[in-house]
Amino acid sequence: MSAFKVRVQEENFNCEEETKSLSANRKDIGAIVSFTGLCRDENQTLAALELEHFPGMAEKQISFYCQQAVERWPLTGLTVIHRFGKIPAGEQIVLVIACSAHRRAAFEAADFLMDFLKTKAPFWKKEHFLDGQTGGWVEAKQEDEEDTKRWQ
Amino acid sequence: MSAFKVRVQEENFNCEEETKSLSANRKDIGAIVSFTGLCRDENQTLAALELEHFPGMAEKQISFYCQQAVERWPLTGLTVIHRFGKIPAGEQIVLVIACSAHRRAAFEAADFLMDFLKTKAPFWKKEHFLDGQTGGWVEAKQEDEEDTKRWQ
Amino acid sequence: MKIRYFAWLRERIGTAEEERDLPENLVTVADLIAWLSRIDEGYAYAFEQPETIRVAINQEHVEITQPLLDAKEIAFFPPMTGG
Amino acid sequence: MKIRYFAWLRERIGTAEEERDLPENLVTVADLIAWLSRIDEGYAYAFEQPETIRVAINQEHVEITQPLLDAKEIAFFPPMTGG
Repeated sequence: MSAFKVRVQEENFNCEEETKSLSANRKDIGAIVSFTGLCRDENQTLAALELEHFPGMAEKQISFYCQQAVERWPLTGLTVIHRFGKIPAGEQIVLVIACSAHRRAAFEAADFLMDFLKTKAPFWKKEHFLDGQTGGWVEAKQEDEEDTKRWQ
Repeated sequence: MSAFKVRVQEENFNCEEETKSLSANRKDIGAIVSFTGLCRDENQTLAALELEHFPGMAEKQISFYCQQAVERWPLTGLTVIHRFGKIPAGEQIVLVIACSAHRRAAFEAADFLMDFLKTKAPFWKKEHFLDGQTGGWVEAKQEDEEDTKRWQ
Repeated sequence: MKIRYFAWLRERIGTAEEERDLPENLVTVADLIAWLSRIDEGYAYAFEQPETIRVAINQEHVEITQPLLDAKEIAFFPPMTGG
Repeated sequence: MKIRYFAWLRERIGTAEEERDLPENLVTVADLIAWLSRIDEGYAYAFEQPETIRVAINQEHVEITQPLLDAKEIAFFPPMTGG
Protein backbone atom coordinates (compact mmCIF):
# COMPACT_ATOMS: atom_id res chain seq x y z
CA MET A 1 0.00 0.00 0.00
CA SER A 2 1.18 3.52 -0.63
CA ALA A 3 -1.99 5.47 0.07
CA PHE A 4 -2.85 7.20 3.29
CA LYS A 5 -5.31 9.86 4.38
CA VAL A 6 -4.27 13.06 6.13
CA ARG A 7 -6.71 15.69 7.34
CA VAL A 8 -6.05 18.88 9.30
CA GLN A 9 -9.37 20.31 10.37
CA GLU A 10 -11.20 22.38 12.94
CA GLU A 11 -14.20 20.09 13.30
CA ASN A 12 -14.30 16.96 15.42
CA PHE A 13 -13.81 13.48 13.95
CA ASN A 14 -15.40 10.10 14.46
CA CYS A 15 -13.00 7.22 15.04
CA GLU A 16 -15.60 4.57 14.20
CA GLU A 17 -16.42 6.16 10.83
CA GLU A 18 -12.77 6.54 9.92
CA THR A 19 -12.07 2.96 10.92
CA LYS A 20 -14.98 1.71 8.83
CA SER A 21 -13.84 3.65 5.80
CA LEU A 22 -10.49 1.85 6.05
CA SER A 23 -11.77 -1.64 6.78
CA ALA A 24 -15.26 -2.05 5.26
CA ASN A 25 -15.53 -4.91 2.75
CA ARG A 26 -11.93 -5.96 3.25
CA LYS A 27 -10.61 -9.27 4.49
CA ASP A 28 -6.88 -8.62 4.32
CA ILE A 29 -6.73 -6.62 7.56
CA GLY A 30 -5.79 -8.58 10.66
CA ALA A 31 -5.06 -5.71 13.02
CA ILE A 32 -6.34 -2.17 13.50
CA VAL A 33 -4.57 0.07 15.99
CA SER A 34 -6.14 3.42 16.66
CA PHE A 35 -4.73 6.18 18.78
CA THR A 36 -6.95 9.01 19.99
CA GLY A 37 -5.33 11.97 21.72
CA LEU A 38 -7.61 13.97 24.00
CA CYS A 39 -7.45 17.40 25.60
CA ARG A 40 -6.56 16.38 29.13
CA ASP A 41 -7.17 18.35 32.31
CA GLU A 42 -5.92 16.61 35.41
CA ASN A 43 -6.07 19.61 37.74
CA GLN A 44 -9.63 20.68 36.94
CA THR A 45 -8.40 24.10 35.93
CA LEU A 46 -8.27 23.84 32.14
CA ALA A 47 -11.21 24.98 30.01
CA ALA A 48 -9.64 24.34 26.62
CA LEU A 49 -6.48 24.16 24.58
CA GLU A 50 -6.22 26.49 21.63
CA LEU A 51 -4.31 24.78 18.86
CA GLU A 52 -2.53 27.09 16.47
CA HIS A 53 -1.09 25.49 13.36
CA PHE A 54 0.82 26.33 10.21
CA PRO A 55 -1.68 25.60 7.42
CA GLY A 56 -0.14 23.79 4.51
CA MET A 57 3.03 22.88 6.33
CA ALA A 58 1.01 20.85 8.86
CA GLU A 59 -0.46 18.67 6.09
CA LYS A 60 2.94 18.40 4.40
CA GLN A 61 4.75 17.33 7.56
CA ILE A 62 2.12 14.78 8.55
CA SER A 63 2.08 13.38 5.01
CA PHE A 64 5.87 13.13 5.06
CA TYR A 65 5.79 10.93 8.17
CA CYS A 66 2.84 8.90 6.84
CA GLN A 67 4.91 8.21 3.72
CA GLN A 68 7.79 7.06 5.92
CA ALA A 69 5.41 4.78 7.82
CA VAL A 70 3.95 3.12 4.71
CA GLU A 71 7.46 2.52 3.39
CA ARG A 72 8.64 1.07 6.68
CA TRP A 73 5.69 -1.17 7.61
CA PRO A 74 3.38 -3.32 5.47
CA LEU A 75 0.24 -1.30 6.14
CA THR A 76 -3.15 -1.94 4.58
CA GLY A 77 -4.56 1.42 5.67
CA LEU A 78 -3.45 4.60 7.39
CA THR A 79 -5.41 7.70 8.45
CA VAL A 80 -4.20 10.71 10.44
CA ILE A 81 -6.52 13.53 11.49
CA HIS A 82 -5.26 16.49 13.49
CA ARG A 83 -7.57 19.24 14.71
CA PHE A 84 -6.80 22.90 15.26
CA GLY A 85 -8.71 25.71 16.97
CA LYS A 86 -10.12 25.80 20.48
CA ILE A 87 -10.64 22.31 21.87
CA PRO A 88 -12.45 21.98 25.23
CA ALA A 89 -11.02 19.69 27.91
CA GLY A 90 -12.12 16.10 27.34
CA GLU A 91 -12.47 16.51 23.57
CA GLN A 92 -10.50 14.79 20.84
CA ILE A 93 -7.42 16.40 19.29
CA VAL A 94 -5.73 13.80 17.12
CA LEU A 95 -6.47 10.43 15.57
CA VAL A 96 -4.10 7.88 14.04
CA ILE A 97 -5.45 4.63 12.61
CA ALA A 98 -3.04 2.03 11.24
CA CYS A 99 -4.20 -1.23 9.63
CA SER A 100 -2.06 -4.20 8.74
CA ALA A 101 -2.20 -7.93 8.28
CA HIS A 102 -0.15 -8.25 11.48
CA ARG A 103 -0.45 -6.55 14.82
CA ARG A 104 3.20 -5.58 15.27
CA ALA A 105 3.20 -3.41 12.11
CA ALA A 106 -0.04 -1.67 13.10
CA PHE A 107 1.17 -0.95 16.65
CA GLU A 108 4.56 0.31 15.55
CA ALA A 109 3.26 2.53 12.75
CA ALA A 110 0.72 4.24 15.04
CA ASP A 111 3.33 4.66 17.77
CA PHE A 112 5.88 6.05 15.28
CA LEU A 113 3.40 8.56 13.87
CA MET A 114 2.40 9.84 17.29
CA ASP A 115 6.03 10.41 18.26
CA PHE A 116 6.63 12.47 15.13
CA LEU A 117 3.33 14.36 15.34
CA LYS A 118 4.34 15.45 18.84
CA THR A 119 7.67 16.91 17.78
CA LYS A 120 7.57 17.57 14.02
CA ALA A 121 4.05 18.67 13.14
CA PRO A 122 3.68 22.48 13.30
CA PHE A 123 1.05 22.80 16.02
CA TRP A 124 1.24 24.81 19.22
CA LYS A 125 -1.06 24.66 22.21
CA LYS A 126 -2.16 27.54 24.36
CA GLU A 127 -3.98 26.98 27.64
CA HIS A 128 -7.31 28.61 28.48
CA PHE A 129 -8.31 28.21 32.10
CA LEU A 130 -11.73 27.79 33.67
CA ASP A 131 -11.36 31.09 35.54
CA GLY A 132 -11.17 32.91 32.19
CA GLN A 133 -7.42 33.46 32.38
CA THR A 134 -5.22 32.60 29.45
CA GLY A 135 -2.28 30.44 30.37
CA GLY A 136 1.01 29.96 28.63
CA TRP A 137 1.96 27.99 25.59
CA VAL A 138 2.47 24.31 26.34
CA GLU A 139 6.18 23.62 26.28
CA ALA A 140 7.75 20.91 24.20
CA LYS A 141 8.91 17.96 26.29
CA GLN A 142 12.43 16.61 26.09
CA GLU A 143 10.88 13.18 26.65
CA ASP A 144 8.95 13.49 23.37
CA GLU A 145 12.14 14.42 21.55
CA GLU A 146 13.82 11.33 23.04
CA ASP A 147 10.92 9.14 21.93
CA THR A 148 11.47 10.04 18.28
CA LYS A 149 15.01 8.67 18.51
CA ARG A 150 13.63 5.17 19.05
CA TRP A 151 12.86 5.03 15.33
CA GLN A 152 16.29 5.79 13.94
CA MET B 1 -6.79 2.62 38.78
CA SER B 2 -7.33 -1.03 39.53
CA ALA B 3 -10.54 -1.69 37.60
CA PHE B 4 -10.77 -3.21 34.18
CA LYS B 5 -13.47 -4.86 32.11
CA VAL B 6 -13.11 -8.34 30.62
CA ARG B 7 -15.75 -9.97 28.44
CA VAL B 8 -15.65 -13.31 26.63
CA GLN B 9 -18.66 -13.49 24.37
CA GLU B 10 -20.07 -14.94 21.17
CA GLU B 11 -21.70 -11.72 19.92
CA ASN B 12 -19.89 -8.94 18.13
CA PHE B 13 -18.70 -5.79 19.92
CA ASN B 14 -18.67 -2.10 19.11
CA CYS B 15 -15.35 -0.35 19.63
CA GLU B 16 -16.92 3.11 19.68
CA GLU B 17 -19.41 2.18 22.41
CA GLU B 18 -16.72 0.56 24.52
CA THR B 19 -14.47 3.57 24.09
CA LYS B 20 -17.26 5.93 25.10
CA SER B 21 -18.04 3.91 28.18
CA LEU B 22 -14.41 4.36 29.27
CA SER B 23 -14.00 8.01 28.37
CA ALA B 24 -17.38 9.78 28.59
CA ASN B 25 -17.47 12.69 31.03
CA ARG B 26 -13.82 12.33 31.91
CA LYS B 27 -11.02 14.83 31.45
CA ASP B 28 -8.11 12.88 32.89
CA ILE B 29 -7.55 10.74 29.77
CA GLY B 30 -4.94 11.99 27.36
CA ALA B 31 -4.52 8.90 25.21
CA ILE B 32 -6.73 6.05 24.08
CA VAL B 33 -5.15 3.15 22.22
CA SER B 34 -7.48 0.56 20.81
CA PHE B 35 -6.53 -2.66 19.13
CA THR B 36 -9.05 -4.57 17.03
CA GLY B 37 -8.12 -8.03 15.79
CA LEU B 38 -10.00 -9.21 12.70
CA CYS B 39 -10.55 -12.55 11.04
CA ARG B 40 -8.15 -12.18 8.13
CA ASP B 41 -8.27 -14.01 4.82
CA GLU B 42 -5.47 -13.08 2.47
CA ASN B 43 -5.88 -15.98 0.05
CA GLN B 44 -9.62 -15.61 -0.55
CA THR B 45 -10.15 -19.16 0.60
CA LEU B 46 -11.30 -18.70 4.19
CA ALA B 47 -14.99 -18.54 5.06
CA ALA B 48 -14.62 -18.29 8.82
CA LEU B 49 -12.55 -19.13 11.85
CA GLU B 50 -14.22 -21.17 14.53
CA LEU B 51 -12.93 -20.09 17.91
CA GLU B 52 -13.07 -22.71 20.61
CA HIS B 53 -12.36 -21.54 24.13
CA PHE B 54 -12.12 -22.79 27.68
CA PRO B 55 -15.01 -21.01 29.44
CA GLY B 56 -14.04 -19.69 32.84
CA MET B 57 -10.34 -20.13 32.31
CA ALA B 58 -10.44 -17.67 29.39
CA GLU B 59 -11.89 -14.92 31.60
CA LYS B 60 -9.47 -15.80 34.41
CA GLN B 61 -6.40 -15.68 32.18
CA ILE B 62 -7.39 -12.42 30.50
CA SER B 63 -8.16 -10.87 33.89
CA PHE B 64 -4.77 -12.02 35.20
CA TYR B 65 -2.95 -10.16 32.43
CA CYS B 66 -5.23 -7.12 32.78
CA GLN B 67 -4.29 -7.02 36.44
CA GLN B 68 -0.60 -7.15 35.50
CA ALA B 69 -1.15 -4.29 33.05
CA VAL B 70 -2.90 -2.00 35.54
CA GLU B 71 -0.14 -2.64 38.06
CA ARG B 72 2.58 -1.96 35.52
CA TRP B 73 1.18 1.14 33.75
CA PRO B 74 -0.78 4.13 35.09
CA LEU B 75 -3.98 3.35 33.22
CA THR B 76 -7.23 5.29 33.51
CA GLY B 77 -9.28 2.61 31.75
CA LEU B 78 -8.89 -0.87 30.31
CA THR B 79 -11.31 -3.10 28.42
CA VAL B 80 -10.67 -6.47 26.79
CA ILE B 81 -13.32 -8.32 24.79
CA HIS B 82 -12.61 -11.68 23.16
CA ARG B 83 -15.17 -13.46 21.01
CA PHE B 84 -15.66 -17.18 20.53
CA GLY B 85 -17.71 -19.22 18.05
CA LYS B 86 -17.71 -19.03 14.27
CA ILE B 87 -16.42 -15.70 13.04
CA PRO B 88 -16.66 -14.96 9.29
CA ALA B 89 -13.65 -13.54 7.45
CA GLY B 90 -13.49 -9.76 7.83
CA GLU B 91 -15.27 -9.76 11.21
CA GLN B 92 -13.92 -8.69 14.57
CA ILE B 93 -12.40 -11.21 17.00
CA VAL B 94 -10.76 -9.25 19.80
CA LEU B 95 -10.72 -5.75 21.23
CA VAL B 96 -8.30 -4.15 23.67
CA ILE B 97 -8.77 -0.53 24.74
CA ALA B 98 -6.22 1.10 27.05
CA CYS B 99 -6.61 4.66 28.35
CA SER B 100 -4.00 6.70 30.15
CA ALA B 101 -2.92 10.26 30.80
CA HIS B 102 0.08 9.57 28.57
CA ARG B 103 0.40 7.87 25.22
CA ARG B 104 3.35 5.61 26.03
CA ALA B 105 1.45 3.82 28.82
CA ALA B 106 -1.63 3.32 26.64
CA PHE B 107 0.39 1.97 23.71
CA GLU B 108 2.46 -0.36 25.84
CA ALA B 109 -0.45 -1.75 27.84
CA ALA B 110 -2.45 -2.58 24.68
CA ASP B 111 0.61 -4.11 23.02
CA PHE B 112 1.41 -6.16 26.16
CA LEU B 113 -2.14 -7.49 26.42
CA MET B 114 -2.27 -8.55 22.79
CA ASP B 115 1.01 -10.46 23.13
CA PHE B 116 -0.33 -12.38 26.11
CA LEU B 117 -3.79 -12.95 24.63
CA LYS B 118 -2.08 -14.57 21.65
CA THR B 119 -0.11 -17.06 23.70
CA LYS B 120 -1.76 -17.39 27.11
CA ALA B 121 -5.51 -17.06 26.62
CA PRO B 122 -7.17 -20.46 26.08
CA PHE B 123 -8.60 -19.99 22.59
CA TRP B 124 -8.03 -22.16 19.52
CA LYS B 125 -8.90 -21.39 15.94
CA LYS B 126 -10.13 -23.82 13.35
CA GLU B 127 -10.33 -22.86 9.69
CA HIS B 128 -13.50 -23.22 7.62
CA PHE B 129 -12.94 -22.75 3.90
CA LEU B 130 -15.18 -21.21 1.26
CA ASP B 131 -15.39 -24.54 -0.56
CA GLY B 132 -17.06 -26.07 2.49
CA GLN B 133 -13.96 -27.96 3.62
CA THR B 134 -12.79 -27.77 7.18
CA GLY B 135 -9.14 -26.90 7.51
CA GLY B 136 -6.75 -27.52 10.32
CA TRP B 137 -6.29 -25.82 13.63
CA VAL B 138 -4.26 -22.63 13.35
CA GLU B 139 -0.83 -23.36 14.76
CA ALA B 140 0.77 -21.26 17.45
CA LYS B 141 3.59 -19.10 16.11
CA GLN B 142 7.04 -19.10 17.64
CA GLU B 143 7.14 -15.39 16.81
CA ASP B 144 4.21 -14.74 19.17
CA GLU B 145 5.99 -16.64 21.91
CA GLU B 146 9.08 -14.50 21.35
CA ASP B 147 6.97 -11.33 21.50
CA THR B 148 5.84 -12.11 25.04
CA LYS B 149 9.46 -12.15 26.18
CA ARG B 150 9.74 -8.44 25.44
CA TRP B 151 7.81 -7.76 28.63
CA GLN B 152 9.98 -9.63 31.11
CA MET C 1 -11.27 -36.67 38.16
CA LYS C 2 -12.83 -34.51 35.49
CA ILE C 3 -10.68 -34.43 32.37
CA ARG C 4 -11.28 -31.89 29.62
CA TYR C 5 -9.90 -31.77 26.09
CA PHE C 6 -9.85 -28.86 23.66
CA ALA C 7 -9.26 -28.30 19.95
CA TRP C 8 -7.49 -31.16 18.19
CA LEU C 9 -7.04 -33.11 21.42
CA ARG C 10 -10.81 -33.12 21.77
CA GLU C 11 -11.21 -34.21 18.16
CA ARG C 12 -8.62 -37.00 18.37
CA ILE C 13 -9.97 -38.36 21.63
CA GLY C 14 -13.59 -37.90 20.55
CA THR C 15 -14.89 -36.29 23.69
CA ALA C 16 -14.80 -32.82 25.25
CA GLU C 17 -14.80 -34.07 28.81
CA GLU C 18 -15.01 -37.19 30.88
CA GLU C 19 -14.93 -38.29 34.50
CA ARG C 20 -12.30 -40.94 35.32
CA ASP C 21 -11.17 -42.72 38.45
CA LEU C 22 -7.40 -42.67 38.37
CA PRO C 23 -5.21 -45.48 39.67
CA GLU C 24 -3.36 -44.44 42.80
CA ASN C 25 0.08 -44.85 41.27
CA LEU C 26 -0.35 -41.78 39.01
CA VAL C 27 1.70 -39.03 40.63
CA THR C 28 2.30 -36.34 38.01
CA VAL C 29 0.56 -34.93 34.94
CA ALA C 30 3.06 -36.88 32.83
CA ASP C 31 1.98 -40.11 34.54
CA LEU C 32 -1.64 -39.33 33.70
CA ILE C 33 -0.75 -38.65 30.06
CA ALA C 34 1.09 -41.98 29.83
CA TRP C 35 -1.86 -43.78 31.42
CA LEU C 36 -4.44 -42.10 29.12
CA SER C 37 -2.30 -42.90 26.07
CA ARG C 38 -2.75 -46.61 26.76
CA ILE C 39 -6.58 -46.44 26.67
CA ASP C 40 -6.93 -46.57 22.89
CA GLU C 41 -5.54 -45.26 19.61
CA GLY C 42 -7.39 -41.95 19.85
CA TYR C 43 -5.73 -41.11 23.15
CA ALA C 44 -2.36 -42.39 21.91
CA TYR C 45 -2.71 -40.16 18.82
CA ALA C 46 -3.76 -37.13 20.89
CA PHE C 47 -0.82 -37.46 23.25
CA GLU C 48 1.78 -38.70 20.76
CA GLN C 49 3.90 -35.56 21.24
CA PRO C 50 3.54 -34.65 24.93
CA GLU C 51 5.83 -31.62 24.46
CA THR C 52 3.14 -29.95 22.30
CA ILE C 53 0.45 -30.36 24.97
CA ARG C 54 -0.51 -27.60 27.38
CA VAL C 55 -2.09 -28.48 30.73
CA ALA C 56 -4.30 -26.66 33.22
CA ILE C 57 -5.25 -27.95 36.65
CA ASN C 58 -8.29 -26.21 38.13
CA GLN C 59 -7.98 -23.67 35.27
CA GLU C 60 -4.37 -22.75 36.07
CA HIS C 61 -1.51 -23.49 33.70
CA VAL C 62 0.84 -26.17 35.06
CA GLU C 63 3.91 -28.03 33.85
CA ILE C 64 3.78 -31.66 32.82
CA THR C 65 5.92 -32.48 35.85
CA GLN C 66 3.29 -31.08 38.24
CA PRO C 67 1.94 -33.53 40.87
CA LEU C 68 -1.77 -34.24 40.46
CA LEU C 69 -2.41 -34.20 44.21
CA ASP C 70 -6.15 -33.74 44.74
CA ALA C 71 -6.85 -31.86 41.51
CA LYS C 72 -10.58 -31.77 40.76
CA GLU C 73 -10.26 -30.91 37.08
CA ILE C 74 -7.48 -31.23 34.56
CA ALA C 75 -7.55 -29.89 31.01
CA PHE C 76 -5.37 -30.76 28.03
CA PHE C 77 -5.05 -28.55 24.96
CA PRO C 78 -2.70 -27.45 22.18
CA PRO C 79 -0.68 -24.22 22.40
CA MET C 80 -3.17 -21.37 22.54
CA THR C 81 -3.91 -19.13 19.59
CA GLY C 82 -6.02 -16.34 21.01
CA GLY C 83 -6.13 -12.73 19.93
CA MET D 1 10.30 38.19 1.66
CA LYS D 2 7.22 36.92 3.46
CA ILE D 3 7.95 36.29 7.11
CA ARG D 4 5.52 34.33 9.32
CA TYR D 5 5.42 33.97 13.09
CA PHE D 6 3.57 31.42 15.16
CA ALA D 7 2.55 30.95 18.80
CA TRP D 8 4.50 33.09 21.28
CA LEU D 9 6.73 34.50 18.55
CA ARG D 10 3.61 35.86 16.89
CA GLU D 11 2.38 37.27 20.20
CA ARG D 12 5.68 38.90 21.11
CA ILE D 13 6.17 40.43 17.66
CA GLY D 14 2.52 41.39 17.36
CA THR D 15 1.92 40.14 13.85
CA ALA D 16 1.29 36.78 12.20
CA GLU D 17 3.00 37.69 8.95
CA GLU D 18 4.68 40.52 7.16
CA GLU D 19 6.43 41.28 3.89
CA ARG D 20 9.93 42.70 4.25
CA ASP D 21 12.66 43.77 1.85
CA LEU D 22 15.86 42.35 3.26
CA PRO D 23 19.23 44.10 3.00
CA GLU D 24 21.55 42.23 0.67
CA ASN D 25 24.12 41.48 3.34
CA LEU D 26 21.84 38.93 5.08
CA VAL D 27 23.18 35.52 4.12
CA THR D 28 21.81 32.97 6.59
CA VAL D 29 18.71 32.52 8.74
CA ALA D 30 20.83 33.56 11.72
CA ASP D 31 21.67 36.86 9.96
CA LEU D 32 17.96 37.49 9.42
CA ILE D 33 17.20 36.79 13.09
CA ALA D 34 19.91 39.24 14.18
CA TRP D 35 18.59 41.86 11.76
CA LEU D 36 14.96 41.40 12.89
CA SER D 37 16.00 41.57 16.53
CA ARG D 38 17.19 45.15 15.98
CA ILE D 39 13.80 46.39 14.71
CA ASP D 40 12.20 46.87 18.13
CA GLU D 41 11.78 45.39 21.59
CA GLY D 42 9.08 42.94 20.47
CA TYR D 43 11.37 41.35 17.93
CA ALA D 44 14.30 41.40 20.37
CA TYR D 45 12.10 39.66 22.98
CA ALA D 46 10.82 37.08 20.48
CA PHE D 47 14.30 36.16 19.33
CA GLU D 48 16.13 36.54 22.66
CA GLN D 49 16.98 32.83 22.74
CA PRO D 50 17.63 31.85 19.13
CA GLU D 51 18.35 28.25 20.15
CA THR D 52 14.68 27.81 21.11
CA ILE D 53 13.43 28.99 17.71
CA ARG D 54 12.46 26.62 14.91
CA VAL D 55 12.60 27.78 11.31
CA ALA D 56 10.93 26.70 8.07
CA ILE D 57 11.79 28.02 4.62
CA ASN D 58 9.06 27.41 2.06
CA GLN D 59 7.40 25.12 4.66
CA GLU D 60 10.45 22.90 5.13
CA HIS D 61 12.36 22.72 8.41
CA VAL D 62 15.83 24.27 8.14
CA GLU D 63 18.71 24.96 10.50
CA ILE D 64 19.55 28.45 11.64
CA THR D 65 22.79 28.24 9.63
CA GLN D 66 20.85 27.72 6.37
CA PRO D 67 21.50 30.31 3.61
CA LEU D 68 18.40 32.34 2.73
CA LEU D 69 19.19 32.26 -1.02
CA ASP D 70 15.97 33.12 -2.86
CA ALA D 71 13.54 31.86 -0.22
CA LYS D 72 10.01 33.20 -0.84
CA GLU D 73 8.69 32.55 2.65
CA ILE D 74 10.31 32.01 6.00
CA ALA D 75 8.50 31.04 9.21
CA PHE D 76 9.66 31.25 12.81
CA PHE D 77 8.05 29.31 15.63
CA PRO D 78 8.67 27.62 18.98
CA PRO D 79 9.32 23.88 19.27
CA MET D 80 6.20 22.11 18.06
CA THR D 81 3.70 20.49 20.42
CA GLY D 82 1.38 18.57 18.15
CA GLY D 83 -0.42 15.33 18.87
